Amino acid sequence: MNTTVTAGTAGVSERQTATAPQPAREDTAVREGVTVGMPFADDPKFRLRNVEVFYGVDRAIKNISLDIARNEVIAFIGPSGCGKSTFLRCLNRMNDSIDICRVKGSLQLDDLDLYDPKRDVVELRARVGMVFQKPNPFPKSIYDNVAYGPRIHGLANRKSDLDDIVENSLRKAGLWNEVKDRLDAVATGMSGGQQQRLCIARAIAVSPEVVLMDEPCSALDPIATARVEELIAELSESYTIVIVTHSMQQAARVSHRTAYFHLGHLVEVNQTDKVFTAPEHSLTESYITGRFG
Amino acid sequence: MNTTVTAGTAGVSERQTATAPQPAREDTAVREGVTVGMPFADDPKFRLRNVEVFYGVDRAIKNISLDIARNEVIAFIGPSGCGKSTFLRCLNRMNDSIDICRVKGSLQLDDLDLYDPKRDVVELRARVGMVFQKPNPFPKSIYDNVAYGPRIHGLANRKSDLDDIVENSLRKAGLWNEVKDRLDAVATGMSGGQQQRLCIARAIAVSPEVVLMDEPCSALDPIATARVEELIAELSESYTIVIVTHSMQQAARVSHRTAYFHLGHLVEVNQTDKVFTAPEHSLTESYITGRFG
Amino acid sequence: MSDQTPQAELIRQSLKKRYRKEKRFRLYGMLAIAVALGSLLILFTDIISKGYTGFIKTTITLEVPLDGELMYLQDPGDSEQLAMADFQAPILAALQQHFPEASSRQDQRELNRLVGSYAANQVRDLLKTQPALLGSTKTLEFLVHDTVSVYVKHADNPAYSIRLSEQQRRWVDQLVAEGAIQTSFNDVLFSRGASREPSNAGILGAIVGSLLTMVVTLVIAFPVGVAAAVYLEEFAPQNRLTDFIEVNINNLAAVPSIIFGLLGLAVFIGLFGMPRSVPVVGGLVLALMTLPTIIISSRAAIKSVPPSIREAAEGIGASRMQVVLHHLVPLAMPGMMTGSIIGMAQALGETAPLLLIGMVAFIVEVPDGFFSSATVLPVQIYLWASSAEQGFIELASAGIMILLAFMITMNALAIWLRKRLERRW
Amino acid sequence: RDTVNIVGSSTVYPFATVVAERFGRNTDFRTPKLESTGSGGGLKLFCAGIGTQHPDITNASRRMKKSEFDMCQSNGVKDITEVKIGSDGIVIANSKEADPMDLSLKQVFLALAKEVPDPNGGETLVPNPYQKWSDIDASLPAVEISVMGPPPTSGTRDAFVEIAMEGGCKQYDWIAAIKKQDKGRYKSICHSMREDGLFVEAGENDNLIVQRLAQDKDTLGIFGYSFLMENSSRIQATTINGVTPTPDTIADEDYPVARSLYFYIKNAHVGVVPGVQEYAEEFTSEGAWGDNGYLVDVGLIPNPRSTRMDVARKVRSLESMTGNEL
Amino acid sequence: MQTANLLPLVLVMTAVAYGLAYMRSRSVAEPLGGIRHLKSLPFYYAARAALWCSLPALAVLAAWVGFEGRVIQSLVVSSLPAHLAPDNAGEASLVLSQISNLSAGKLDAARVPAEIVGAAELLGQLRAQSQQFKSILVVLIAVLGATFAWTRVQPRINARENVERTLRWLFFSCAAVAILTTVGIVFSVIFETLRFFGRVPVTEFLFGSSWSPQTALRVDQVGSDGAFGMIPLFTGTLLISAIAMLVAVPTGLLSAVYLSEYASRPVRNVLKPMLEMLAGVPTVVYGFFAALTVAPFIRDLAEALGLQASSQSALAAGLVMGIMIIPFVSSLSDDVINAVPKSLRDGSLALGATQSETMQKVLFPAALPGIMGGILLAASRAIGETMIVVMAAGLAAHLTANPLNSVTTVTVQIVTLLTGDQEFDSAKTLAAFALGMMLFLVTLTFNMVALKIVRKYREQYE
Ligand SMILES: Nc1ncnc2c1ncn2[C@@H]1O[C@H](COP(=O)(O)OP(=O)(O)OP(=O)(O)O)[C@@H](O)[C@H]1O
Ligand SMILES: Nc1ncnc2c1ncn2[C@@H]1O[C@H](COP(=O)(O)OP(=O)(O)OP(=O)(O)O)[C@@H](O)[C@H]1O
Ligand SMILES: [Mg+2]
Ligand SMILES: [Mg+2]
Ligand SMILES: O=P([O-])([O-])[O-]
Repeated sequence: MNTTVTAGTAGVSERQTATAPQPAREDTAVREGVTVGMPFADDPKFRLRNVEVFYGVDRAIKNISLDIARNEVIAFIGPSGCGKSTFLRCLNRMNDSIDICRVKGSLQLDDLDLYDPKRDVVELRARVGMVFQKPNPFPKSIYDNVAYGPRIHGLANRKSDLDDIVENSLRKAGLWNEVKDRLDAVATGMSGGQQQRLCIARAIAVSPEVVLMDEPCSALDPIATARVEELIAELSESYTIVIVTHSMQQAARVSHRTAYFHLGHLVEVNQTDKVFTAPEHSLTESYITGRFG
Repeated sequence: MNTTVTAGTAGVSERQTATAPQPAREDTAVREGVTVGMPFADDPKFRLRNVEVFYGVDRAIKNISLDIARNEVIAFIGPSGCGKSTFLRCLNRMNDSIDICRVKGSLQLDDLDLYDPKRDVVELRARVGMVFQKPNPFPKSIYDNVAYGPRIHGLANRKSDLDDIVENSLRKAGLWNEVKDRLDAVATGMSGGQQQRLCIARAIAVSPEVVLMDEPCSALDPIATARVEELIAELSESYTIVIVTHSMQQAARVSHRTAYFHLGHLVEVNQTDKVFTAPEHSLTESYITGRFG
Repeated sequence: MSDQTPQAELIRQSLKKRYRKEKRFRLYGMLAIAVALGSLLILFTDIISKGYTGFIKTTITLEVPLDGELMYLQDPGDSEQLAMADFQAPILAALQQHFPEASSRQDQRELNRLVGSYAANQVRDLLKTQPALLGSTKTLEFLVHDTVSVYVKHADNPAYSIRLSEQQRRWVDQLVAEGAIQTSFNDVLFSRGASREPSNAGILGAIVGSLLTMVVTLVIAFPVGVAAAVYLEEFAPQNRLTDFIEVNINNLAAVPSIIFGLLGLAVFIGLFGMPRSVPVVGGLVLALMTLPTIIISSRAAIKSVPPSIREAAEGIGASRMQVVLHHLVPLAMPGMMTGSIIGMAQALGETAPLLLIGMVAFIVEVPDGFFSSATVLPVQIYLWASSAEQGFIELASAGIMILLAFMITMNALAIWLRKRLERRW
Repeated sequence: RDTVNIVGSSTVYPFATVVAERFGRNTDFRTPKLESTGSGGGLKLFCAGIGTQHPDITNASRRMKKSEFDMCQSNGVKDITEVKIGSDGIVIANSKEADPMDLSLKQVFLALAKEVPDPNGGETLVPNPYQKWSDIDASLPAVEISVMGPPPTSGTRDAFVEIAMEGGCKQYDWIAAIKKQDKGRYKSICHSMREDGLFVEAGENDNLIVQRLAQDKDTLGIFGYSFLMENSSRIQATTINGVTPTPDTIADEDYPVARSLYFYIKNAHVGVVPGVQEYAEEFTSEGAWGDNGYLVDVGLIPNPRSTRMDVARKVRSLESMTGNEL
Repeated sequence: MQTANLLPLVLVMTAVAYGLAYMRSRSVAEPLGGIRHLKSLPFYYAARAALWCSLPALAVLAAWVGFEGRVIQSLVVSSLPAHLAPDNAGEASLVLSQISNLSAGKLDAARVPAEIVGAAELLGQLRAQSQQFKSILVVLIAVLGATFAWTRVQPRINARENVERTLRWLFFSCAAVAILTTVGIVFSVIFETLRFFGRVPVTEFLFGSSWSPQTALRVDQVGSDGAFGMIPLFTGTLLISAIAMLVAVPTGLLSAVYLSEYASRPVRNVLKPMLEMLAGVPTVVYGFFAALTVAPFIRDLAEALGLQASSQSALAAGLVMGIMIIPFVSSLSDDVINAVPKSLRDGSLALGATQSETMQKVLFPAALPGIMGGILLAASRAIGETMIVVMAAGLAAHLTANPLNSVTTVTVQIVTLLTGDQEFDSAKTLAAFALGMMLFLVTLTFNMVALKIVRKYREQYE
C-alpha cells in the first residue's frame, strides 16, 4: 500500500555506510557493526547504538546501531532466529522478564536512557506499547481488556472518560462496530482477527508514542490480516510503529523503511521500495528473491 | 529448483474442471466441491473423493476431491487456517487422535479404503510417514531415534541389519556425515535443522511409500531450510511427497504440483509453474501476488 | 496391493504379536484401576457394613407417673430439693407397670438398667421447666441403655446379647413386641458432644471441633501458601536463599505429620504458652502441615497461566505486582483452590500430630470458640475405636462414614470449583 | 479457667470420663476436660507446676513413683492428695472357640520371658527355648506359644511385668536371691519379655487384640478386665493358678494379676478452679465407686468398703501425701 | 476498650484513612488536570494510608496484648500481703484465675481470703486502666500514621512503589514461614536429642543393630546391650516402604497410563477423583483394615503355603500402605504424562507405533523426571506414615528382610514412646526426639538428592 517515505522519515539520512553504496553483490559475509543503507535519522524517536543482547553466554544481537524516526513504520525482516524479536523487545524492555537476558549498548527514547537503572519500566511501557504474535486478550470482557491500561495508568478520572477512551481505541482499531453491542462479552470468545485487533486497541488505549508489533498477523487468516494491515496504515499517522514480519509482501505493503536482520546482525536498512527493488547487500537480495527463508 | 513435471506426474490429467480454464478473474467466490486446474490423475497413489472433515460441528474441510500421483511432490499452500494441515493429516489418519474430529468421504491409498473401520492404522502409518512442523525428536540418542520405527515394526533381525537401516536413513537424510561419530548423543541436543533432518531420517527408516510434511521448514533458519529442501528433491525420486508450506517460494522450489486451499475449499490444483505464473482462479492469483496472506 | 515391499510384509507379520501386546498392556492398565478401585470398594463396604447401625437409635416409650412422693420432691422450684430428689423412681415405676412381677431389689436394678442414665435427667429437666406437671402422668420417650440398644439392633446375633441377663432379654423382647421399644434415625449422634454412653454419644462436638480447626488452618495456610507461592514464582531472585526455601518446602511436604505434633507441642504450647486441646493450636499445626501442599500446587497453578497473559499485561505497562494481583492470581485461583482443598482434606483426616497437643480429650460440651477445648473427627473415631463397649465400635464406623462424607464433599467441591473457575484460552 | 482439667492414664480414662460426664450433668459445674496421655505422661504434665496452664488432676494406673513425687515438689506442686479408686484386673484370654487354658505364674514367666533358667537344670539362664506350650509343661496343649500384649510404654504392661512375670520369676529361689545382691540384674531377668516374635506387642489398642483373638484361636491376649467383660461372648479368660478373674476374685486378691488405680489432686488448685474437689467427691461417692455404683458397670473393681471410707475421708480433708508412703 | 472491639475500630479507621486519602489524592490531582498527573493511582495513595494507619497500630496492639497480662499480674501480685504473695508465675496465675473466677461468681467468696477479694478489685481497676491506655495509644498511633500518609499524598511521590514493596515483604515473610517451620522443628527436637546423646553414644544409636527400649528402661542395661540401635527401625521402615512402593508404583503407573491413554474423557473425569479418594481415607481406617482384614489373611495364606508368618507382618502393613499411596503415583503421573508435548506422541504414532509402544518407549521415558517426583512424594509419605504401621506392623524391632516377619518403624516408635507412659528424662522418652531428628535429617537429605537428580535429568532432556 504505502511504500513511499512519508514526512516522518524525511529526516532519514545516510551518514555512515562502511560499504560502497553501489553493487556489493560479492559481499555475502557480514561485518559486525556494519549496516548498509540508511540506518540513521536526524532527531530520531529511538537512538540505538552498539546494542548487544546476550542470552546467558549466547550473543543474540551483535552490535547493532539504528535510528527509528518519528511517525515512521519500520519493518524488521529476516529469517527465523535472526534476532528480530529480541531486538524489538529491547525497545520497551520486555526482555527484563527473561532472567538470563542482558542488554548492552546505548538505547535512547527521546534522549531518555531506556536502560537507566533508575528508569521506571512501567512509565516506559506506557509510552511504548506492544502487540504480540499470538493474540493474547485477557480472559475478561472486551471493555475490561481495553480499559485495563487506562485504569492502571490513571488516564481516566470518570467512568465516562473511560468509556470514551475505550470507544475511541476500539474505533481506531476498527473494531467498534463489530463489538459495540457486546462490550461485556468475554474477549477470548472472539475470532482470532478480532482478538488481534482488540490487542491493538488495548495497546493504543494508553496513547503510547510507539507501538511495537511482533508478527501481528502470523496467526491470522487473510481477511483478518488485511484488516490489521489497513489498521497499521491508519495508525502510522499518529504513532511510530515498529513491526516484525515474516512476510516480505507484508513488509512491502505497510512499512516506510525495512531492516534486514541476519544471524544477529543488522545487514541492511533502507527505504522499503529500495530494499525490495534494489537491495544493496547480497544477503538481502538472496532473502527477498526467495533463495532462502 | 525442480519445477518441471517428472515422470511420476505424467498421468495427471484434467478430467473435471467446472469453470472455464481461461481467465476466471471474476470468479472470486469459491463453489463448494469445485476445483479448477488438474486435480485428478490416472492410477493415483491417493484417490480422495468428496472429503469433508468436521471438528465437532465446524466443517474444516469442505467437499474436496483430489488425486495424488505416484512419486510426485505436491505442495499444499494457502493462508493460515484454511485446512491444509487438517487435510494432510487425513492421509495417514493422524486426525484419529483428535477426539472431536470426524472424516467423511472416500479416501483410498492404492485401492485400499483408509477409513475402513477394519483398516489397520499401524500398518497404514508405516506406509505413510509424516514429518511435523516443529522438529520432534524423541529425547533419546540419535541412533535410537532412527532405529525406533524399524525396531517396533520388527524390520531388522540382527543388530547389524538395524545398523544398516540407521546408516542408510541418515545418509538419505544427508545427516550421516554430521552425526556418524556421535550416534549415542541425545538428539534434543542437535540444532533445529539437524533435528528436522533427523525426523525425516526417522520417517524414512521404515521405508514408507509416502511422506507427509507439514511445514517442515518453518521453524528452521535459512541455511537449514536449504538443506531440507535439497533433501526433499532427492527423496522425491523414491517417495510420494505431500508438503504443506507457508512459503510460496518454497512450494515453487520443491514441488511438481501445487494445490491452493482457501477456507476449507480446494480452490485450484495445477502444475507448480502454472500456478505461479498463470493461476486460473482469482483467489489463487491474489494469494500468490501477495494481496493477502 | 501391487507394489508390496518386503518391509510391508515384515510389518504385517509383526502386527499380530504387537496387537496382542497392546491388548495386554491395556488390560494391565484396567487391572491396575480395578485393583485400586476394588480396594476402595472393599474398604467402603467394610466400613458401611460395620457402621450403618451407628445411625440407628433405640428408644423406649413409657407412661411415667410424675408422683412427688415417689421422687421425694414437693417443690420443683427448690434447687435443694431438686438436687436430692430421685428421678429414677418414676421411670422404674413405669417399667414395673409392664412387669409387675419384678419386685425384688435385684429385679429392680436390672429393670433400671434397661434405660440409659440420661433418662433421670430428662425427667428432672422436664419438672424444672414445667413444675406444673408434678403429680400428673406423662408419656415420655427415653433412650434405652446401650446394652439393650445393641441387643435390639443385632437381634439375630447372640454375640451382642451377652451383657443382658436372661430375664432382661425376655423383658426387652416383650417390650419390643409391645412396641414400647422402637428404633429410629439416630439424631442424637448429630446433636450432642461426646459421652461415655454409646447411645448418648454424639459427634457434633467433634464436627464443630473439626470445623473450627479447619477454619484456622484455612485462614492461615491459604493466604500464606498463596503469598509464598507468588513470591517464589514471581519475585524470588535465583539465589541460595530461595533454593534453600525450595528444598525446605519439598522437605516439609515429606516430614511425618507426627513431627509437626512435636513442633506444636514445643513452640505453640511450650514457648507461646497457648492452652492444650484447643482448635487454634490444632489449626496452626495442621496449617504448617498443609502449607507445603498448598505452596507446591499454587506454584504449579501460577506456572500454568500462559506466559502470553503476563506479556500482555507487562506490555501495557503493568508493574510486576499488578500483573500478579490482576492476572496471575485470579487465573491460577482454581488450581490453588484445588490444591488447598486436597491439603485440607488431608488435614481433616489427620490424627497423629493432634495426639501430642492434647486434642485427644473427653469433651462433652460442644466447643463454642477457637479457644475452647475440642477434639476433631478422626480423633473421636480413634477414641471410640479403642473403647471397650460394643456400642462404640459401630459408632466408630459411623464416624468414619461421616468423615468420609466430609472428605468426599470437599473433593467434590474441588472438582466443581475447578470446573467452575477454569478458563480456557 | 473455670473447667477442671484432668490428664493421665488410659486405663483410668473410661472410669474418669463416666464420672466427669455425670458430674457435669448433675451439677452446675462445667464438665471436666479429660485427656488420655498415659500414666507417665499425665504425671509429667501434672508435676510441671501449678497454675492454670497445668492440669488439676492426673489419673494413674500405677502408683506415683518417688522420682515423680520429687519432681512435683521441686516444681512447686507441694500438696498432692492421692486417691486410690479401685482395681483393674489384667487378664489373659483366648477365643471362646479354643479350649480354655489354665496357667500358673511360673508358666506365664517361662512362656514369655526373654531368658529363662536352663530347662536342663542348673542356675544358668538360656534364651527362651520354649516354642510350644507343651514344651513348658506336658499338660499344656501342643500349640505354638503366641501371645499379644500391650507395649512397654503402657501402664498395663508395667503392671503385668511386675506382678505376673516377676511373680513367676521369683519362684526360682536362686533368682530371688539375686535381688538382694544386684537389684538391676534381678529386674532385667524378671522383667524382660521375649522378643523372638512369640510375644507380640500390639500397640495401645485393646480392641484390636480382642478382635485378633476372635480370629485366631491359638493366640492369647493380655488386656484389662473391662475388655473381657464387654466381649465375653467371643473370648474367655485363662485361669491363673486355677482362679478365674471375676470382680470378686479380683477384689479379694485371689486372682493374682490385679493392680490398683489412682488419681492425684493438686491441692493448690482446689478453691481456684471451680469443681476440683467436688469432682473428686463425686468420684468417691458410694453411688459411683460403691459395690453397686455405676463405675462397676463399666468394669471397675471396687476397693473393700473400709478402704473406700478411708480414701473418701482423705478426699474431703484433702490430706496431702508426704512422699514417705511411696 | 476490649481488644475484640479495638480490632474492628482499627479496621474502621483504616477504611476511613483509605477513603480520605483516596479523596485527597483526587482533589490534589484536580487542579493538575486529572489523576494521570499523579505519580501513582489514587488507589495506591489510599492503600498506603491504610497501611500506615493499620500496621503500626496493630503492631503496638499486639505488643501491648502480649505484655499487659504479665505486667498487670506482677502489679496485682505485688499488692498482696507477704503471706499470700505467690513465689512463682504458676502461683500467680492461680491467684489471678482465682480472682477472676471469684468475680465471675464461680467461686464461693466465703472460701477465699479477704485480701484476695481486695486484689480482685485492684485487678479490675488495673485491667480497666490498661484497656484505656491501650485504646488511647492505639487510636493515637493509627491517627498519626494516617495523618503522616495524608501529608504524603503528593503528586510527585510514588505511592505504588511503597505499597508494592510492603506487599513484597509480606509475600517474602510468607515464603519464609517454610524456613521458620524447619527451624521450629529442629528447635523442638534438638534439646532432647542432645540430652539423649548425653546418655547414649551417637555411634551406638546410629550403628547399633538392636532396638529394645523396654530393657533399656533398666539403668544397668543402657548401652551395654545396644538397646538403642536405630538400624532395625530404619530397615523396618525401608522394608515396609519398599513393599508399599512395590504395590503403589506399578498399580499407580499403569492406572495413570490407562487414564491418560485409553480412558475416554468422561471416564477419566470420574475415575481420577475416585482414585484420589484412596489418599483421602483417614489412615486410622487403613490401620484397622490392615490389622483385622489383611494381616490374618496373609497369615492364613502363608500357612497354607507352608510358610511361617507373623500375625503382624510387614507385608500386611506395606500392602495397605501401598494402596493408600496409589493416587500419589497415579494422579501425578497422569498429569505429567499429559504434559509431555503432543508432538512426541504424534511423532511416534505417525511412525506406526501402537499406543502401548508409544507409551512405553516415548512418553514414559520423557515423563520420567516428573514421574520420579510423584514417586518420591509417595515414598516420603510411606516413610512418614504412622497410623497404619502402629496398628498393623507391630513394635518388635526385628532386623530382617523377610516381609512375613513383623518389623517396626521409626514413626511407630516415636508415637508409642511419646504417647505411652513417659517417664521423666528417661532415655526412652528422649529417644523419640532423637528418632524424630534422624527422620527429619533423612527426609531432608532424601529431598536434596532427589532435587539434584530431577534437575539434572531435566536438563539432559530439555
Ligand atoms: N528466552 C531465550 N533464551 C535463550 N535464547 C533465546 C531466547 N529467546 C530467543 N533466543 C535465541 O535468540 C536468537 C534470536 O531469537 P529471536 O526470537 O529474536 O529470533 P526471531 O528473529 O524473532 O525469530 P522468529 O522469526 O522465529 O520469531 C535465537 O537464536 C534464539 O534461539
Ligand atoms: N484440534 C482442533 N479442534 C478444533 N478445530 C481445529 C483443530 N485443529 C484445527 N482446527 C480448525 O480447523 C481449521 C483448519 O485448521 P488447520 O490447522 O488445518 O489450518 P492450516 O491451514 O494448517 O493453518 P496453518 O497454516 O496455520 O497451519 C481452522 O479453522 C482451525 O481453527
Ligand atoms: Mg520472533
Ligand atoms: Mg497447519
Ligand atoms: O495409660 P496407662 O494406664 O497404660 O498408663
